[in-house]
Amino acid sequence: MVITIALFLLLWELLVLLLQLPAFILPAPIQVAERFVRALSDGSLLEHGAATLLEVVSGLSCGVLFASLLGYLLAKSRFLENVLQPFLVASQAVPTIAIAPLLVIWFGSGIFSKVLICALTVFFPVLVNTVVGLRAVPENLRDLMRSMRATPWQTFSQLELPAALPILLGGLRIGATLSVIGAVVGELVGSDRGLGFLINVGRGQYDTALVFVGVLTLVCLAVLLYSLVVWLEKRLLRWKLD
Amino acid sequence: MVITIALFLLLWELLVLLLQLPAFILPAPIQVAERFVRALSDGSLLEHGAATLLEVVSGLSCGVLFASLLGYLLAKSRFLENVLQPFLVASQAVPTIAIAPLLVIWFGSGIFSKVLICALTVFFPVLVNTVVGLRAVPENLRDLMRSMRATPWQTFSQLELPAALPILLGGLRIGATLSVIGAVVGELVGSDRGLGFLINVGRGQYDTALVFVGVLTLVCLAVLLYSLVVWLEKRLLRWKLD
Amino acid sequence: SSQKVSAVRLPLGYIPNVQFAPLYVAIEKGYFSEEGIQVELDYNMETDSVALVGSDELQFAIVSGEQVLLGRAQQLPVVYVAAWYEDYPVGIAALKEQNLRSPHDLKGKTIGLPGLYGASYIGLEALLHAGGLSDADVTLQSIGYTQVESLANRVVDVVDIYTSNEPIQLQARGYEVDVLPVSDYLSLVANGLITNEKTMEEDPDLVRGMVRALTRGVTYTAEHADEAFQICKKYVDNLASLTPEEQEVQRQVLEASIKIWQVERPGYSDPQAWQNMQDLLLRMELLSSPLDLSAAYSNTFLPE
Amino acid sequence: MTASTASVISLQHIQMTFHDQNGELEVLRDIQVEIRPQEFLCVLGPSGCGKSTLLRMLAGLLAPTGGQLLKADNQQLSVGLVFQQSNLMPWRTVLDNILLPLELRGVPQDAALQKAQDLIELVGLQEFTNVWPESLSGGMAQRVAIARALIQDPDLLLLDEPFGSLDALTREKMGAELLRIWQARRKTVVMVTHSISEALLLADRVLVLSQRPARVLLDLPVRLPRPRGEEARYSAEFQAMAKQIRGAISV
Amino acid sequence: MTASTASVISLQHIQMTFHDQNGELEVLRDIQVEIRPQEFLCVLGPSGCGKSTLLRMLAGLLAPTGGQLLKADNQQLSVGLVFQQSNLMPWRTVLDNILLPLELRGVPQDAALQKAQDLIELVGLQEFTNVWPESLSGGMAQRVAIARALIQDPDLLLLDEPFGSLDALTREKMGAELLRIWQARRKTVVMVTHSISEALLLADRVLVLSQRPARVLLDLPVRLPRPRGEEARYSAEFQAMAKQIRGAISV
Ligand SMILES: Nc1ncnc2c1ncn2[C@@H]1O[C@H](COP(=O)(O)OP(=O)(O)OP(=O)(O)O)[C@@H](O)[C@H]1O
Ligand SMILES: Nc1ncnc2c1ncn2[C@@H]1O[C@H](COP(=O)(O)OP(=O)(O)OP(=O)(O)O)[C@@H](O)[C@H]1O
Ligand SMILES: [Mg+2]
Ligand SMILES: [Mg+2]
Repeated sequence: MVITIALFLLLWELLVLLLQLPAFILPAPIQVAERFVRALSDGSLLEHGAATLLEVVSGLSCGVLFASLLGYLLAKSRFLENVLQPFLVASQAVPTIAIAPLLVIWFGSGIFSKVLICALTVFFPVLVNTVVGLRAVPENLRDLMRSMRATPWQTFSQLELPAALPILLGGLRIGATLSVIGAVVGELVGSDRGLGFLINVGRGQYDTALVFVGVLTLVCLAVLLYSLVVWLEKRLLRWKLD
Repeated sequence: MVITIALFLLLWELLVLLLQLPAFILPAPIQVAERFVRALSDGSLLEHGAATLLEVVSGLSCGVLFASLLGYLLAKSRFLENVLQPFLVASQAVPTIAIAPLLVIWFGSGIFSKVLICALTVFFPVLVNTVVGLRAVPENLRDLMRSMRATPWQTFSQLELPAALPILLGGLRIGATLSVIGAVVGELVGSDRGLGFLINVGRGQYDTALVFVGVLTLVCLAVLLYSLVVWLEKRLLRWKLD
Repeated sequence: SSQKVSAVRLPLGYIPNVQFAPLYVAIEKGYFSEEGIQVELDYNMETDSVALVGSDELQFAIVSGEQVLLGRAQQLPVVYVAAWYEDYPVGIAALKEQNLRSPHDLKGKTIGLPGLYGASYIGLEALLHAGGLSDADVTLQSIGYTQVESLANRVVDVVDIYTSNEPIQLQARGYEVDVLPVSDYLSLVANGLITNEKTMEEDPDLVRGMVRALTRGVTYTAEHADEAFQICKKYVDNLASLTPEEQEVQRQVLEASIKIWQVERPGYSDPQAWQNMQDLLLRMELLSSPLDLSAAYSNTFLPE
Repeated sequence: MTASTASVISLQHIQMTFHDQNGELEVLRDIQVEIRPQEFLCVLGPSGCGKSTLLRMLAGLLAPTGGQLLKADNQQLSVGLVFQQSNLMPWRTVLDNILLPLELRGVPQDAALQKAQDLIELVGLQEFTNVWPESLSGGMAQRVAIARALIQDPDLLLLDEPFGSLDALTREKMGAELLRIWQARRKTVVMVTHSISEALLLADRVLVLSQRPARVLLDLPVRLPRPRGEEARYSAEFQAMAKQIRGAISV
Repeated sequence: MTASTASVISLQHIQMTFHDQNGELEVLRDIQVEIRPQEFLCVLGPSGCGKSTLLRMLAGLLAPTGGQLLKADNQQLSVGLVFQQSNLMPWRTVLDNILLPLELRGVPQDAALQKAQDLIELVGLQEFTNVWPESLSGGMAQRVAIARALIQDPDLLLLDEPFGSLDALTREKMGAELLRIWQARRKTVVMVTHSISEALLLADRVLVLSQRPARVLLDLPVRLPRPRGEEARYSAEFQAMAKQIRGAISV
C-alpha cells in the first residue's frame, strides 16, 4: 500500500515535470494537497463526499441484492435466462443521457435517480458472476445435499453460496469498483450535491486542483470499497488461501 | 429470442399507452420504426453505426487483450497484484469528464480516445475474472501438468485456459456488454461521428424518435456482441452443457 | 399579497455559476416571493428542459432561442416569454498569434467546438456564414468542453466559446486572445425564460410574476455588480472557497455577462433576432420549413 | 402401491438407460431386488456395470427409466450415502464436514459436537479435527466421508466402496465398527465392494451384478454365524460361497 | 552429487514436515531408500502415513524439507504418475485425456492416436472413447488415468493405488498388463498398494512404511520366480513373505 502510494506520487510528479503542462490542466501533487486541505476545512469535501458515499452504498447494496437474487433465478432456469438476457444486456447499453428525461420524470432529480444509475452499473457484473458461480457448483456436492434431503435454502446457504463464493466475490470486486463511477455519472447528469457535482463545479470554474481533489476522493472511495471486498475475501476464503 | 422481442414491444406499447407521455419523451414503437427506416435510407444510421462498431470492436479487443495479459501476471504474483490493484481500481473510478482535457490533449479528438475509453471500460471486469478464473484452476491438475513437465505455455493453453474458461467467458460477457457504452461515453465527450453523436444530435433537435433509434441500435449492438460470447460459450463449454 | 404560493422548479441546464446571478439576486431580494412564487433552481445538466416544459412536466425553464424553434418544430408547445440575454453569448477565440480579425480569417483553420449540436454549433455556423465560408473551408473538431485547455495546448487553432467565460479564463492565465462574438455580426435569440401554452393560458399571472422577478433580478444585478457577486457566494458552490485571484476571474465573468444581458428593455424579444435565428436554422437544415414565429415568443408578459 | 411390508425398498424390473452425446447406454436391465429391513446387503460386480448407479437410485438421486422403485409404506427413508469419491466440502474442516448432516437437521450444537467427536475418534482422525479436507490423504478423506454418513444414523445406509482407499488393517477395523453400529442400531445397509471376503464377512446377502447392462447374476444369502472372526474365512462354507461368487463374477 | 549409478533415485535421510493452520505435521522421517533401475517396487503402509507424499516427491512435485533426493547422473527422468484420484481433465474426452501427454511432447497425431487406441483397448474402454470423464464410473476413470500414464512410456512409472476402485478380475487383468509392459520396456515402477498379495505378485521389492511419521519398517526383496501365476500365491515362500509384511504393518 505504501509502495503503491509512493509510486503513484512519484509518477505524478514526473508527469508534471516532464510534460510541463500548465497547472490548470495538470496540477502538481502539492497544489492538489493544498486544495484538499482547503476543501476539507471549508467542509465542502465532507459534504459532497458524504452525499456520494450515501448514493454509492445504497446503489451498491440494491444492485448487489437484486443482481444476486435475479442471478439465482437465472442460474436455475435456462428458459428465464434466455428470455431475460437481452433485457439485461440492453439495460447496460443505454446511455444515461439518452434516458435522462425519463429518469427525471419518473424518479425526480433527487438521490433516487443516482442510486438507480449506480445500482444499474453494479448490477450486471454481479449478475453474470452469480450465474457463472452458481453454475460452477460441483454436481456431486449437489447430490450430497440432495441425499441428505436438504431444503432449497440449506442447499443455497451451505453449498451454493460457499462453493460459488470465489466467483461471487469477483463480481462484488467489479461491482464495488464500478459503483463509484455509477453514482458519479448520475450526479454529472444532474445534481447539486456529491463529488460528481464538485468535479463539475471545479471544471466550470477552472479550479483544476479541486477537480483533482474530487477525483482522488472518488478513487479513494473506490479503493476503500474494493479493499473491503478483498478483506471479506480473506476472511471467507480462508480454506483457499491457507 | 422471438419471445423476448415480442415481449419487449408489448411492454413498450403498454408503457406508451398507460403513461400517456408525449411522443417527444417516449415515442411509440411505430414512430421509432418509421424514423429507423428514414435514418437507414438516408445513410446516417449506417455511417454512425459503423463508426461506433469500429470503436467497440477495437476497444473490446484491446481491452480484453491487455486485461487478460495483466490478469495472467496478477494471478501468478500476489505481490504484483497488491501493488497494481489500487491503480487498476483507480482507473475505473475516474469519471471521463474529469480527464477529458487530458484525453483531448494527449490523444486528440479522433477515434483513438474513444477506443481508449472503451478499452478501459472493458478492462476491469475481464481482468478480475481472469484472476479469479486462473486462481480457481484445480491444484491437482496443476500437479498433473507438472508431473508431465509441461512448459508454462502448455500449462496455460492446456490447463489454465480451459479450466478457467467458464469464468473467463463470464468476464467476456460483461466486457462485451460494457464495451458499447464505453465507446458511446467516449463519443459523448466530444465527437462528430458514432451513435453517441447521433443521440446527441437527436436530443439537440428534439427528435426523440432518432434518440430511440440510436439507443436501440446500441442495444442491438450490445446484444449481438453478447450473443457472440454466448455462442462461443456453447461451443467451448460443451463438456459442461452436455 | 394574500394569493397562494406557487412552487416552481426552474431548470438552468448547467451547474451553479455566477452567470446565474440575477436569479440569486431575485431570490435573495425576495422578488420571487413578492410574486407568490417559491422557486427551486434545478441544475440538471442533461435534462431536456424544452421537452419537459413542452409536456407540462415543468412550467418554466431557461433555454436558448434556437431550442424554442427546434422544439416547436417537433410540436412542443413552448413559448419564449422573456429575454434574459440580448446578445447571443457564443463566439470564437484564438490566440493573438493567429491574427484573427474577421470571420473570414477562419478559412483553413482548425476549429474546436463542443460538438456539432447546440448553441455553440449554431453560433459558429452564423459566424462562418458572416465570413462567407462554409463547413468545407474549415476543419471542425469536436473536443467537448475542453476549449481552454485545447487552445492553450494548441490542439486547435480556434475555439468556439461563450464570450463571457472562456476568453476571460484564458486571459487570466496569461494567454492573449482575440474574440469574435457572433452578436457583432448577427442578432440572434439567446437565453431566456420559456413556458408552455397551457401555463400561459391558465395562469398568466404566474408567468407575469416569473418574468417580473427575473427581469428585476437582471436589472438589479447589472446595477449592483459588487453586491450581486457577494450574493453569488451564497448560491454558487465553491465560489467562496476560491483564492482571491480566482474569485477575481469569476467577478470578471460576471461583468462580461452583464454586458451581454438585455438591460435596456428588460425581457424584450427582438422580432428580427427570431427571424435571423429561423433563417439560420433553415439554412443549416435543422428546420425543414418556416414556423409561425409569432407563436414562438411573446412580449406580452413584460412589466410595464 | 407400496413395497410389501417385508421390504424396505423393492426394485421391480428396474431399467436404466443413459443418454449422452454418443447415444444411449443401457446400464441396468430388469433389476429385481427386495431389500429387507435391517438387512446388510453387499453388491459386487465388474467395474462400470452399474453399481454406483443402483446406489444413487436407492438414494433417490436418480429416477429409473423403467420399472418401479417402491418404498415401504411410502415413507420418507432417511438415507446416509458414502459416495465412491469422498465428496467433502473443501470450505469445511473435517469436523464441520462431519457435522453437516446434523446442521441440516437442526440438531443442537452440543449433542452434535459430542457425536461428531466420537465418530472422529472412531475413524482415527482426532489430530485432524480442524484441518481442511485438501490436506487429507485419500484414505483419511474417505474415513471422514464414512463418519459423515454414520452421524446421520440413517434408516438406510448406502456405501459405495467405502473402504477402497484404506489399508487392510484400517479396512478391517472400519468393517468391524460398521458391523457393530449396524448390530446396535439394526439399520438397513447396502454396500458396494470389490472384496469377496469383505462381503462374506459383513453381509447377510450378497448380490452379484453382471457386465453392463447389469442384471442380477447371483443373489446369495450368507448364513454364516456372527460374529465372524478371522477364523470364519477358513470355514468350508465361506470358501464355497467365495468360490460361487468368484464363479459368478468371472462369467 | 548424484545417486550411485546403481540407483535411479536415491532417497537420503528424507524428511517431510507440512506446515498448516494447525501447526507442523511430520510425515516422513529419515527415509532411506535406493530405487534401482528397472525395479518394480511396491510401497505399503497405513492410511495417512505418507505414501502419496513420497510418490509426489519422486515425481518432483514436492521438495523434501530435509535430506536429499538424488537422481542418477542428474538426468531429467521422464515420469508417469497415476494419482490416487483419477485427476482427469473434465473438458477432454477419454481419448483426449489419454492423448494429453503425447500432445505435450509434440508426438505426431497419427502415431499418438494409434497408441492411445491400443491403450483404450487394453483398459477396456473402447465404447467410451469419446465420452466426457464426468459420465465415467469410478473404476473406468481410474483406468483412463492408468492409460494416460502408460502412454508416456516413462522412465519412471509412479502408481498411487492405481487399482483401488477396480473389481478383483479387472484388477488382476490390469496388474498382468502392467507387468507385461514393465517386462517388455524394463522401466522402473514404484507402486503404492494396500494389497499384500498384489504386491507380492508384482514387485521385485516391497517397502513397508510405519505409521506417521513414516519410517521404513521393512525393505523386503521378493525373489519369487516370474511369471507368478495364481499358483504362486500358495507357495510357502509367498505365504512366509505375506506373513512377514502383515507382521510389519500390524506393528
Ligand atoms: N498439502 C498438505 N498439507 C498438509 N498436510 C498434508 C498435505 N498433504 C498431505 N498431508 C498430510 O500428510 C500425511 C500423509 O499424507 P499422504 O497423502 O502421503 O498419506 P498416504 O500414505 O498416501 O495415505 P492414504 O493411504 O490414505 O492415501 C497425512 O496426514 C496428510 O494429512
Ligand atoms: N451421468 C451419466 N451419464 C452417462 N453415463 C453414465 C452416467 N453415470 C454413469 N454412467 C455410465 O453408467 C455405467 C455404470 O456406471 P456406474 O458408476 O454405476 O458403474 P459402477 O458399477 O459403479 O463402476 P465402478 O465399479 O467402476 O465404480 C458406466 O458405463 C458409466 O459410463
Ligand atoms: Mg462405482
Ligand atoms: Mg495416498
